[in-house]
Amino acid sequence: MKKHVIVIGGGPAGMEAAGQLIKNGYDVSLFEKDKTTGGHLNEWFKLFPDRRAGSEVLDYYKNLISGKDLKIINSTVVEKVGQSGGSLTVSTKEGIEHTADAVVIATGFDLFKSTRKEEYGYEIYDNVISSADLEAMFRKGAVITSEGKTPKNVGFVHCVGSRDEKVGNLYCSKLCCITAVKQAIEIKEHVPGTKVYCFYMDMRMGGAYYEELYREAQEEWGVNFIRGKVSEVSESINNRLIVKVEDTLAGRPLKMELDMLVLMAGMEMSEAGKKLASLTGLKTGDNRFFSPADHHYGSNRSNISGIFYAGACTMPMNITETISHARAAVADVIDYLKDSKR
Amino acid sequence: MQFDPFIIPFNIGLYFILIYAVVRSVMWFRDLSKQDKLRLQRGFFGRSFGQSLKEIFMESLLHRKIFKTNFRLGYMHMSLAFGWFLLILFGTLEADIFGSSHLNAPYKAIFFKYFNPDHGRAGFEAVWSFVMDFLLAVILSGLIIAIIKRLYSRIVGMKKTTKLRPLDKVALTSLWMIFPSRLIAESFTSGAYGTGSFLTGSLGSWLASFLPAHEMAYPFWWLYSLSLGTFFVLLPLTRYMHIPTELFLIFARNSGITTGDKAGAFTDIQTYSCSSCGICIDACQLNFSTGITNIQSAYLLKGIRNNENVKDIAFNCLMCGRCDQKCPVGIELTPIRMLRRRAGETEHVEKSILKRYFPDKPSFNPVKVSEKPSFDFLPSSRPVKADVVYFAGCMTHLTPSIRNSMIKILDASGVKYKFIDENGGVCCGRPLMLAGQDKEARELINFNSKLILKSGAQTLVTSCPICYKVFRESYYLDIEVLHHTQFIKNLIDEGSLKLNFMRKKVVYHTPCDLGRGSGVYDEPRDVLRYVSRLQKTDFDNENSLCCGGSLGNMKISYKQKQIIAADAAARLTKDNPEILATSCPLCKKTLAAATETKVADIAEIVAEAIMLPNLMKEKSNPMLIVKEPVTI
Amino acid sequence: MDKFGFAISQQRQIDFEANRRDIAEYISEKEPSFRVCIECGCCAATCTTGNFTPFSLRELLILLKRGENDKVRDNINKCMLCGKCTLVCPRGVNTRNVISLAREAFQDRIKNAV
Amino acid sequence: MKIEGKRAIWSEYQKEIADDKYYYVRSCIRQNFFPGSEVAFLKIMREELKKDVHEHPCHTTCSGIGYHGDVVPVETAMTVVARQFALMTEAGYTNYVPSCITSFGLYTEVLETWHHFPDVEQKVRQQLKKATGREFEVPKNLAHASDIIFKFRKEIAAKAKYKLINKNTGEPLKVVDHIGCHYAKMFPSKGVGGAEYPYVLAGMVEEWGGEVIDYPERRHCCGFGFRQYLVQANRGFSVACSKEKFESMQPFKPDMIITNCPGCPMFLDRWQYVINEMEGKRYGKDGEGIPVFTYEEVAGLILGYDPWDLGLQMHQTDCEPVLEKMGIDYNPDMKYEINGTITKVNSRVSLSI
Repeated sequence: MKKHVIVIGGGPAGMEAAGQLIKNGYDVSLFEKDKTTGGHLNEWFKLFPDRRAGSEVLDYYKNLISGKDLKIINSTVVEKVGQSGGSLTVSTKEGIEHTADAVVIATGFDLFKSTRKEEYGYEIYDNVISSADLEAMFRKGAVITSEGKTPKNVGFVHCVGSRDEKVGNLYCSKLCCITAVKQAIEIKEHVPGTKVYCFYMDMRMGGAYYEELYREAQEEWGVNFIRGKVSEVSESINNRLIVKVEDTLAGRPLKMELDMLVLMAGMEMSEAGKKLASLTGLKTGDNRFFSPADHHYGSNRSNISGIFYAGACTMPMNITETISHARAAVADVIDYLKDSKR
Repeated sequence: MQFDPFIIPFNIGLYFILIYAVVRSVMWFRDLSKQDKLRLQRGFFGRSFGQSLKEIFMESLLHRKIFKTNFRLGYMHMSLAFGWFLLILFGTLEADIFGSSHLNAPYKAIFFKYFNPDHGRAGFEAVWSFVMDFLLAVILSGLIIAIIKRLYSRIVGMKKTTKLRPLDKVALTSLWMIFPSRLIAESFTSGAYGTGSFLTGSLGSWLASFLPAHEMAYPFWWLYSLSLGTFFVLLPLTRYMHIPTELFLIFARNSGITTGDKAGAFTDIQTYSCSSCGICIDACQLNFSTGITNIQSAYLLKGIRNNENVKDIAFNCLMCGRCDQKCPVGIELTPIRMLRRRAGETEHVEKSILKRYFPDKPSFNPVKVSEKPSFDFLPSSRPVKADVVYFAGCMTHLTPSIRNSMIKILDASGVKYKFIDENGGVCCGRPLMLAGQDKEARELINFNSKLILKSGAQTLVTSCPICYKVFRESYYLDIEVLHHTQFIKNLIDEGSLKLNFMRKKVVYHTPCDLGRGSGVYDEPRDVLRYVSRLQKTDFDNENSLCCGGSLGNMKISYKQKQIIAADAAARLTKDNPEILATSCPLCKKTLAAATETKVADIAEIVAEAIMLPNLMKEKSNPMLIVKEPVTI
Repeated sequence: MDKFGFAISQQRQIDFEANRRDIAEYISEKEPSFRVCIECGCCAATCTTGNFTPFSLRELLILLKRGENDKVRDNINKCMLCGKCTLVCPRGVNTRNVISLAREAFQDRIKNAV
Repeated sequence: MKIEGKRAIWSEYQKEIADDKYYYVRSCIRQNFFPGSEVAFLKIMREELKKDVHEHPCHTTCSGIGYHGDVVPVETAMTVVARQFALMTEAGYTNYVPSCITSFGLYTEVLETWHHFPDVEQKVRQQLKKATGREFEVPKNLAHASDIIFKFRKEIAAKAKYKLINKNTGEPLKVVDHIGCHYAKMFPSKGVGGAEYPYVLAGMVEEWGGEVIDYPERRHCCGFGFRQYLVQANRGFSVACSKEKFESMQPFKPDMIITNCPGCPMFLDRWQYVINEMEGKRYGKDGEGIPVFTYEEVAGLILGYDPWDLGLQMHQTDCEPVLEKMGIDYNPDMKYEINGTITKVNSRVSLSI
């Protein structure tokens, strides 16, 4: 009889893990809390650093699982994974239990709620938006202010909810810098005359072709980068946003008026993941993400045997890393199911 | 008396251009400085007169130098210039020998056939006609090449920097019309009378076979005269002004007049002497390495003549001096460009016709940002005493191995020296001069001069050709200035530096400012020959390449510099030497980044070759060294 | 002004809106490499002038971009144009041309003012 | 601007405020700058709201001004604070209500410190015992006096004779609310509405008919800043702070400023005069100043108290424009009445500040 693996979460990590497990001949069920699979990828218009359409990666997943016998259970929240005998029991919020030989947790991340950085006035000032809101604008094909006008000056605040003790996140979300660079270029593509300013603490361009994209943004698109984190945002009498920042490299405070301010929200452990962790007894780190058994050679294993992690539920990851991580999780699952004597 | 109204346009043109040439020459002469006037007078009536005549014959007529670089181009220029010259000469003789009288007015020679249609039927006359036809054929062949060249450059899409103005078009058309109209006019006349040699005779009898030759000839004689007249009148407005100007230039240059660092009549003469032959474009690395084809000297001079704003052209140049070497007219292109840089932005003014015949002296007012001194923050220098002072230069500080090698060499040779910019010195001033900022450069020159003079040194050694050039040309130092290659050469000759022979295959890249810029070609090669197996390259001495790193070019991007460097390095290392040697820190840094071959300064090679006994007394050993006080 | 024994302090803040940034735009258009500066400070570290006086090309370029032109105009002439900065710049900024263009722009503005 | 966004944040910063039996401590400087305000507070609490408010004659400075002025060390400050608590304990009260924002900030800081470092509290207890023989309980509830008025803003509105509404146009008065820095910037959770969008004064203004202005420099300090104004050479910086605020609020054409701190009304009021003297600039409509009030004065005005009883004649920037707009019935001739005689005072006398 085929062994049964349950994958929790239908984002890129979960889809990848499920697809690869099916390929390897397992009976796989995928639980997704939303109505459809795809996770955050559904919301992203284009991906960095090559600005390919996010839908291309979604198409890849469609192909990966099409025609395969993958059971996808949508709109279902998994709350707990219990151990009974040699197998695992996955309980949904509705209290239905499913048995599995192994479980892959791919609950991903939640975008930092920008309202928590009160000083930026997200959901208070009309033209303070989040990076996700901007992606929605790109998808619609219209970058406009709340007054329906074309923005002439747009700012990006890096590290919103990352590297910030005040919101309890000491870690770097790793992807916001490159996302800001990508979005800055896209703004220039959508509204060519716009001036774009990125307020950064550090430009963390660690991935392949990230630095090149950063340079392209400067050289070809004329995006301005100002080192300093925005301290406060307010609204002028003309409904323009006034940002205050220190230009740390000029050593002077700087005041600027903008038509639109984009907050580069960081990544946090998902709420669903947090609940799953506490009810299941899975270890989490100081950063609240799932804590893998070993950061170097056990990044897919949990503290409970038979439960594995895939993707951004363990740390902020880009799509490439997520896919690699999910495949590595599958390797661990195969290894585990081969060794178990059942 | 042989006369016909059609000769009037020719006569007007001829006498106009002759008078104009005289007037313009007088004006140029008047604008020369006192010394230059004296030089020219001595030169004109002195020994250099013969030299000038020879040069006029060799260059202005035969175009020997163009022949050397480009045979086809040389033939084109020679056929037009020398061919026309001979045609006039033989025509005059023809009129003199076979005409009705002797010492004829010029038009009788030019229109000889019209007035003597029966001439040339047989015997000596026929031979003479053959010669005349032959010369005409030569000129026409040159003309065909010129037309093909012009059309071809359009076909391959070479951009012209300026559009032809209406008068230029008229002048060019009239020039192109001269010889074809003469051919047809002579042919019709020959056809009507059954005379003419292989060209005009054959063409004439063929034309006469179906056209009324006698009636057709007359309008073409008019056309011939009109073309000549128009061309002569418009000549001062076009680049063909180079024909008379070049004669003046040759006399002036042979009298010892140079461009120097001030604009004046001589610069003006040189500007008008350019024939836009394009050899400078072929020589330019910006052209053949990076495909930049609108900034070369021909365009600069053209822009100056047309009173355009040439600032961007002036600053987009490596200042390597390759074009100076190749210019067949011998125009001092790089010094003229330097003068232009100092002038900064100039506004384009469309001049009136009169002003174009008699242009104002070009103004070269230097750019001033402020009246305040720029470098008053420099500390007052403290004197150090030494026989020899070593000035590494800014660039050498970025290539510490050259600096260390020099210290090793100086220590090994036992010379009593002081390293005056050991802790970072003040720039020599040449980069500012290259940027056209002479006044500011002068402040730095004064600062460094004081420092050097206070040392009481007899010899100044520098590792940087950029510094070397400016030390020699613009510092008023009454001491020996040596580039380190010259200094090392002296040490070897004196026997104070004992070197091992290294069996390495080396090629040498001559830095622009050391070679073409300062004329130092032999010493570096001698040193290299002494320590290694020096190989030849296609780019030795005057033909050396620029490394691409030049401080002279303010405009090209880093990528373009890299391309030039890679191209130069590839050409130099074609025969796979073990070391690509040079004698400039900037060349070394630029070339090293552009090739897999090891790049080394001569100082580094020499330092490595120092024999052990010399090293025993090495004082740079940190254990033995006695710290000297900071010198600056 | 110091009626009460003190004067009202002046703003230190860069007022981006109020500043004229046309000089930076002029330079950026003529020398696009001006835009790719990442303010690493390599130029200032190697600077021949910086060896003698507090002169930082990095700082001046930032001030230009922010439209704080006065300090740039007062200091830009201290550059000796020796080119060391151009050689060490990791981003290939044509620093010498940037400086020359800045001087030129100030020159033009002075001319226009007269 | 989306007000729902602000309301969402306000709802997150709720604070417990006791509803009776207050131990009220006065502010050192308010008693001098705006003596009518504290009197008005007591009157409103006792007479209008019928609350038990106790004042202790032995209350001294909390030493916050010295602490923030870098002349009193923290342990000394804590011991002085402990003594105030001892007086409260002895009087049988547990709800501590300081009139001063800096006191409120200091008390909050001290209580937080003791909460996290109990050994420090023990040490302070010993020191107090040794020095004065007193013992104390920490307050059960610590609320600033403006929190109390905020709590009863609806009750006050119910009794109001006037509203913050321009009688002539029927439009709400535009009010700038300025919160003292020490109210919530140090401990956002201890202030009504938090530090970014404080609601304590905005709530009163809304309830009493006015309209709150959100202007860019609302977060900026008034310029009091202890170190700044205490040293004459630094006062230019102090004025510059106020000036920055005025420049920023001016385009919104505010009718008045409401404050809850001792220093803020003082400096926002007096520096308007100084700026006018030094630079000839005024920020209100028609070349007038922008009147500055304490929240007690505003509460007193809407309850119909006589402006001169509230001490509005002590303001350097004239308050009359606001009185006129609100349609308050007052006698301008009585402005400088002292003990029944009217004294002419030239309000433009150049003071040595």
